[in-house]
Amino acid sequence: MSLFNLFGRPSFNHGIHPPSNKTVTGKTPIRRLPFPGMLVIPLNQHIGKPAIPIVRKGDEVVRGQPVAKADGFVSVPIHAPATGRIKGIELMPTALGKNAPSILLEVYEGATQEVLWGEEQTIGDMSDEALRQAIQDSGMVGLGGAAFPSHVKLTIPEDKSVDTLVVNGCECEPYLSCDHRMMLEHPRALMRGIRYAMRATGTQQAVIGIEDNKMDAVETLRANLPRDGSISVEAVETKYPQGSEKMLIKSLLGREVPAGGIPSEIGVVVNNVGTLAALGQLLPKGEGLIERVITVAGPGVKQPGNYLVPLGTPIGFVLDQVGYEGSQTEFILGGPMMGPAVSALDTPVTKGTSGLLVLNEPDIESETLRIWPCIRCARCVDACPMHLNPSHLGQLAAKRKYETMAEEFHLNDCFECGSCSYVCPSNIPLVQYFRIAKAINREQAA
Amino acid sequence: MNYESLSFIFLNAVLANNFVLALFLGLCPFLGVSGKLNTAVPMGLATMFVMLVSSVCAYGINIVLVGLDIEFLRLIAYIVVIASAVQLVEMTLKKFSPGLFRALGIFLPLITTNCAILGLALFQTFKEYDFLQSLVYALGAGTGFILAIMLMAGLREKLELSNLPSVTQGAAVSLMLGGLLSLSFMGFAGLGGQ
Amino acid sequence: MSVAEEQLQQPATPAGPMIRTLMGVAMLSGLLVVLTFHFTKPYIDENQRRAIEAALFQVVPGAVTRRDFMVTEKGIFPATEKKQPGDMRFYAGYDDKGNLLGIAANTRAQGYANLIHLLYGYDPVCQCIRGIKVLKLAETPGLGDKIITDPVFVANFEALDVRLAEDGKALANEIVTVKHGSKQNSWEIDAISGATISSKAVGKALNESAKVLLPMLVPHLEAIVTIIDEQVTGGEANNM
Amino acid sequence: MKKSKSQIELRTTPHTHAAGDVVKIMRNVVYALLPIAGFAIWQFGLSALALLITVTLSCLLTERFFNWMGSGYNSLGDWSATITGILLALTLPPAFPLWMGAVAGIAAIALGKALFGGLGMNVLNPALVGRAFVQAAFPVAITTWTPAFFDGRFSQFAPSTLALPFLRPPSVDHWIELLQVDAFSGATPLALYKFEGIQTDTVELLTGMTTGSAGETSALLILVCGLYLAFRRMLDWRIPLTVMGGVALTSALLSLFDPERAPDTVFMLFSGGLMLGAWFMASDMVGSPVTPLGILIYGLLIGSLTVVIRVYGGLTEGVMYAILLGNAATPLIEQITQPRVFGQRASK
Amino acid sequence: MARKQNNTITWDTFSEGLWRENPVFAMLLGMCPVLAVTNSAINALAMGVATTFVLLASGILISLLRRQIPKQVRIATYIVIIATFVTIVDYSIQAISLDLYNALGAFIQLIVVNCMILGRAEAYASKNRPLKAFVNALGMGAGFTFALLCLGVVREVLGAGKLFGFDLFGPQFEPWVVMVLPAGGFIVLGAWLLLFEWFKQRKALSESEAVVEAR
Ligand SMILES: Cc1cc2nc3c(=O)[nH]c(=O)nc-3n(C[C@H](O)[C@H](O)[C@H](O)COP(=O)(O)O)c2cc1C
Ligand SMILES: Cc1cc2nc3c(=O)[nH]c(=O)nc-3n(C[C@H](O)[C@H](O)[C@H](O)COP(=O)(O)O)c2cc1C
Ligand SMILES: Cc1cc2nc3c(=O)[nH]c(=O)nc-3n(C[C@H](O)[C@H](O)[C@H](O)COP(=O)(O)O)c2cc1C
Ligand SMILES: Cc1cc2nc3c(=O)[nH]c(=O)nc-3n(C[C@H](O)[C@H](O)[C@H](O)CO)c2cc1C
Ligand code: SF4
Ligand code: SF4
Ligand code: SF4
Ligand code: SF4
Ligand code: FES
Repeated sequence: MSLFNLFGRPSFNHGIHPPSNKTVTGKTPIRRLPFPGMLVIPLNQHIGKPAIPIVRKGDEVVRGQPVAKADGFVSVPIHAPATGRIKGIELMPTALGKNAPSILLEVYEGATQEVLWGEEQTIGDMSDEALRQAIQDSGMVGLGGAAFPSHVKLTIPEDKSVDTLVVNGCECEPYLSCDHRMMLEHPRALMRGIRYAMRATGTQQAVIGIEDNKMDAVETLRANLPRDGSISVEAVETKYPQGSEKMLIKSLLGREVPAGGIPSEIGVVVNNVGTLAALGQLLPKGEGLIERVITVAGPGVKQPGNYLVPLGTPIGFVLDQVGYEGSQTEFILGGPMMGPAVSALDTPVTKGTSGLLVLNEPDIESETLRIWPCIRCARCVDACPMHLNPSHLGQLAAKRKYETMAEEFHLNDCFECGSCSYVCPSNIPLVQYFRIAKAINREQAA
Repeated sequence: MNYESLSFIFLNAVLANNFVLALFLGLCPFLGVSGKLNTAVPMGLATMFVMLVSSVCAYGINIVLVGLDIEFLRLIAYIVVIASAVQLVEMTLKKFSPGLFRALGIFLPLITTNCAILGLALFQTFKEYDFLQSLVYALGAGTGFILAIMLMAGLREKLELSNLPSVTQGAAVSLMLGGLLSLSFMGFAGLGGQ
Repeated sequence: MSVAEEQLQQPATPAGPMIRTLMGVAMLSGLLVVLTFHFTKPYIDENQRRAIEAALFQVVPGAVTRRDFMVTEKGIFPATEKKQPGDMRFYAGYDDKGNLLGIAANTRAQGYANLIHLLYGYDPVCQCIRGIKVLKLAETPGLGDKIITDPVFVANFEALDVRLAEDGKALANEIVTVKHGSKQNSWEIDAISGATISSKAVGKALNESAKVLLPMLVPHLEAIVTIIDEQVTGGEANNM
Repeated sequence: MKKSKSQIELRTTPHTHAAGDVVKIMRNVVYALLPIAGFAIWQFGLSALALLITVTLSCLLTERFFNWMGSGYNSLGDWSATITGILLALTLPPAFPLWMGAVAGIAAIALGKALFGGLGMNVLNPALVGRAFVQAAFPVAITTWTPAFFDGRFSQFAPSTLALPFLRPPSVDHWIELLQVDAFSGATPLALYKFEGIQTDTVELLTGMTTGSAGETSALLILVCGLYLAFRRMLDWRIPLTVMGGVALTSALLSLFDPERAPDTVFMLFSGGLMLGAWFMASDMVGSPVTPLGILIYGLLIGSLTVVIRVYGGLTEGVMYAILLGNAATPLIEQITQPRVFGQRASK
Repeated sequence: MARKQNNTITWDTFSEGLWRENPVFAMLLGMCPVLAVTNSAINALAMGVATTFVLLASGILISLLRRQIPKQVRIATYIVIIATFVTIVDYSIQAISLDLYNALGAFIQLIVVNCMILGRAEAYASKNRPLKAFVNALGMGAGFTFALLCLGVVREVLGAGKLFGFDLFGPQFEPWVVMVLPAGGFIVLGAWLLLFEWFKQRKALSESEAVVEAR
């Protein structure tokens, strides 16, 4: 561990301190938004193979009923977020900018919208195998952003063993506070979820890591810890990207995930608090994942807060409900550091959407500034949590030396956190360069 | 500091009277082979190596020349003997240490006809250095050459990533860099002078 | 550049013509060089003699002829062709009547850029240095070369005191270079401001040579006060 | 409800950015240099003022000329040429002839910067390239010092200041005599130390009551201005710190191995151009490494070279050459100090 | 290298060394003497003439012997021949003027390793008739001398205020000492190259513009 850890909260080296902008949303309880007239449900809301639709145009579905089934192990089913009629399966815009096949669901206006699917199940009676199957059936994916199918992560291969479950409650992105509210409002569901995950992975201990700007969440969870001491809560330094799993593991356990590797190689599994809380709520009832909490915030939003929305709600609908303003505006799905900007207001909220930001002119002005040559100020080097040399990578990228970047300067270890671009006084779009470089390298290799 | 002490001879040849930057010797490889560090370094090492060989040769031949009183043949003798010695070393190297040969070998023939080598041999004769002094002088001159060519190569690699104006691309910028390096090395002038 | 490489890669071919040509060329070049050497030698010798004498006559004012000597612990001997380790060479300057006017010796010290080589003239009568001549320097033009051109600095050597101490084994006062404008004694050298290093080098060179040469030389000086013909060797001063 | 697409901004991540850009950094460096320049003017009077103006103008005009020759883009707005000009003027003797100052400015920008493609592309510190050039070109003028705080410094120029272009500046000796400044030795504290063995009082060094280059005399003021920049994160505090550490370390080592010539650490730190060099010139990020270990090596190298040149070299002052050599070694240093990538070797 | 065995001597035979294949400005050969001895115009001239002499003499001799010298030992032979003529020059200069000899230092002897001479021997003299080799060597020598003078004149005028030893600007002139120092050598040659490159690019530009206009 670094020397600094002796003096402050546990943390990793480098990283940045952007203003957090969470004070408003972090204090307002989660509220439910009304149902929109139409839901857009992409078949590919997770990493892995898209789900296979099991409904047809004109079918009636009830809330909670599966509408698509998993296509193999690395895939999850999708459940209807509302009672209504299938309008069709069409190509619709998604957060990634590309159009993708999505189920269009017309919501019945007068319906009670009760969940009418699923049977209660007793987790304690299940075999480990059955538990993991139940997790897959719930359609659960990582709600922290990556949307990786949870049952895959929780299935530890025979030849590996995992000793610690790290529960990621950092929420290091500015503006976002949905995890924070989940921890405050559903601590018991979270504890349940943690125990399920521990069982599924066979770990004996779990650590919840929370940034120290959310001490109220730390207190709440500590009050709800089980007696046996298998779960603990640890406050870590508030620093972006503390929530990145590699950084959090380093902060909490002092272990480094090998370059190009995954946490299970060093005996760790990481899950987001939102994911486990949702698991804790859904599994006993045998229900599927049909809604999630998103943070709607940003200077352009009139009523910022955390809202529980059915999956598939177009962001335009959300914005109409909370009200927004501004002429020149940028919409971002997720946080300002890593979330993609979207161009179409009918883009839906999906399982991986953790927030919706509306940034107005004054906030984005700085980005329209001139790009200067790299003045080698070393800020990016001191910011990069992966200890890369973004300055040199950027200069190589400008000269199109993409192969050198990958072969000699570890381009592929960059996880595009954006810390380097954030601090660069020359406004060099480093992350964008690196994305392009990776893409071109991938093309060359193919 | 005693200017015949070994440490003075060494440091003086490395810094204050650097062969390349102060005495203008060995400029062709300095300008020609300094584009990339991974060729500049072996070139530097090979040069130092040949310097040591020729220093020893020159010391030996000079004794013979002086003994026979045919010093007017010095130039011809030096160049011929150094060239053959390098060839010999090269062949021996090829036979007994192919790895080393591959690293340095391609540079050896280039170096034989390089004025830093002959210059070293002549200077050590003019300065009337004894055997050990000559050897240290060669070591210093070689180290100075490596230092200069490495600095140059590093700078030129860095410049590859910058946006040089169209007119400065090519030899001109190398010369200017050489000039700036030479200006910087003037800081060592007078080292040990008092 | 591949010439030498090619040479290396060539197969061993009949050695006959090769050796013949090489021998031929070697003979030819040997002949040319020897011819040149013989043709130019007198001129070169003459040039060198003139250079040495010009320098000598400058630091030993009034001298018109010179003799070369070497001095060891045992005494003064005519200079031989080959330099022996441990002997010190010097030139003696005589007037037209053959009386010794002074002697001159080489010395050097590290200056600002490189070694400064000097010839200095010693006057046995006043036991002082009467003049210096810079033979070779690489100092900064306009700064370090003031040791040649600066009249105030040159004036230091009109009579620089190098008396021997009572026991005759060392200088009574070591020669020192002092900061510009603070010269007080006749054995001090007033430095050039802005070129202190070069000035100090001159002082150091003189001091180091004088303190070794003079204690050996002075006791035997009698032997060479006038020209004795056997001493004439015409030895070449190839050590300049 | 729908917005027309043209109004929606699409950008790549990250969507926020830390406050401050290159221009702001540069402008702040200029602010930090102004007190030092002001002190130089107060100390040395009209000559220093004229020198500052001339050198800065010469840098700006040269920069503009190369703008015009090249891209046509006006780069005066980024303030970097202004910094070069002010810093260069601050490192010159206050009575340096103005025409030589102009030559220094031209050399700084032309040889040090424009040749390599302008801002951020240069390999050596432009201001120091300019100074090294005139140091080698006009060695006498650049070692001619004039007294500080003499009466009438605001009403008269030193005679050398106004020398005609290409002509030798008149000697200032007579002028200094007429000024009747007591105790003016015509030597900087370092020269006094090196050639006379006289060590100037530390308080005098800190407050700038000595002779020397226009802007190098008050160590304290430079320290304060440098710290201002460091705390505003406009310069990398590690560089000045390691440079000073290098000086202290080398002095300490020398006192072990060569006690006769061992310099006094405090004196080494506060005399000559070290403070200005460490805080404002070694710290120019363009010529310094970006890697943490590289910065450490770079700083220590500059610090130790400074002491070695000061103690053993032919010159009284080594900071300029030490920094230039540090700049020259930067690419090599960076090559061997690429950071260890996270997870590259699993830690214990 | 594969020069055609063409025996006609044209203006080009002579002039290519002057400009197009100027050993210094175009081919960057023999850099050490170029930079080292050009701190005054007279040194530059002397060095140029000495090098030209060696170039001519060795060129003729090698051309004469070109059919006799076996391929295997040609480089060794060339070196011996060149070294012979350098020794001759060396002694001749000593005989003419000791001052000049001292000013040029070891660089006269270092003509031996000037790669321009060996290069010409290999690429030209060994493949052409003596007269043609002579004319070409004369051109190369002239080009070399011209380049040395370009440097020597600038460096002496700025660095000492003189030209061929004659005071140009009177005693009040302040010389730019840097010009006669090593750094000045690099910078002046760099500046000449920049200037030539600039002219070349301007010419290329105006030519391409002319082509556009002609259309
Ligand atoms: C730069 C970066 C920052 C991240 N920040 C967070 C975070 O603050 N909270 C979080 O839960 N996951 C964060 N993640 C995702 C985690 O690395 C990890 O994928 C997640 O915690 C796993 O939990 P899940 O599968 O339940 O989503 C971040 C990832 C990256 C690359
Ligand atoms: C380019 C340059 C050339 C110099 N040349 C000489 C020189 O030839 N001789 C010398 O003694 N000092 C030379 N110096 C050193 C300085 O002038 C040094 O400060 C001076 O010798 C100190 O003496 P002072 O105390 O009398 O000024 C040179 C300095 C520079 C920058
Ligand atoms: C005397 C002193 C001054 C400092 N000044 C700065 C400064 O100006 N800028 C800066 O980035 N860090 C400065 N620091 C260090 C920071 O407080 C901090 O430790 C460092 O930036 C690491 O931050 P991180 O843990 O977020 O990566 C200073 C430290 C000390 C001891
Ligand atoms: C902290 C800091 C220090 C600087 N120091 C110098 C300097 O010493 N010399 C200089 O020419 N420019 C300096 N600059 C300005 C700028 O970086 C410089 O002109 C670039 O080298 C031009 O590419 C400095 C800028 C900053 C921010
Ligand atoms: S990047 Fe987003 S999902 Fe990841 S930890 Fe930060 S806030 Fe959470
Ligand atoms: S985007 Fe990549 S290079 Fe930049 S700070 Fe993050 S990991 Fe480092
Ligand atoms: S932060 Fe920007 S300007 Fe600074 S070193 Fe990195 S890329 Fe260069
Ligand atoms: S021998 Fe090779 S390296 Fe040397 S000058 Fe000739 S071409 Fe250049
Ligand atoms: S190396 Fe000196 S001339 Fe080629």
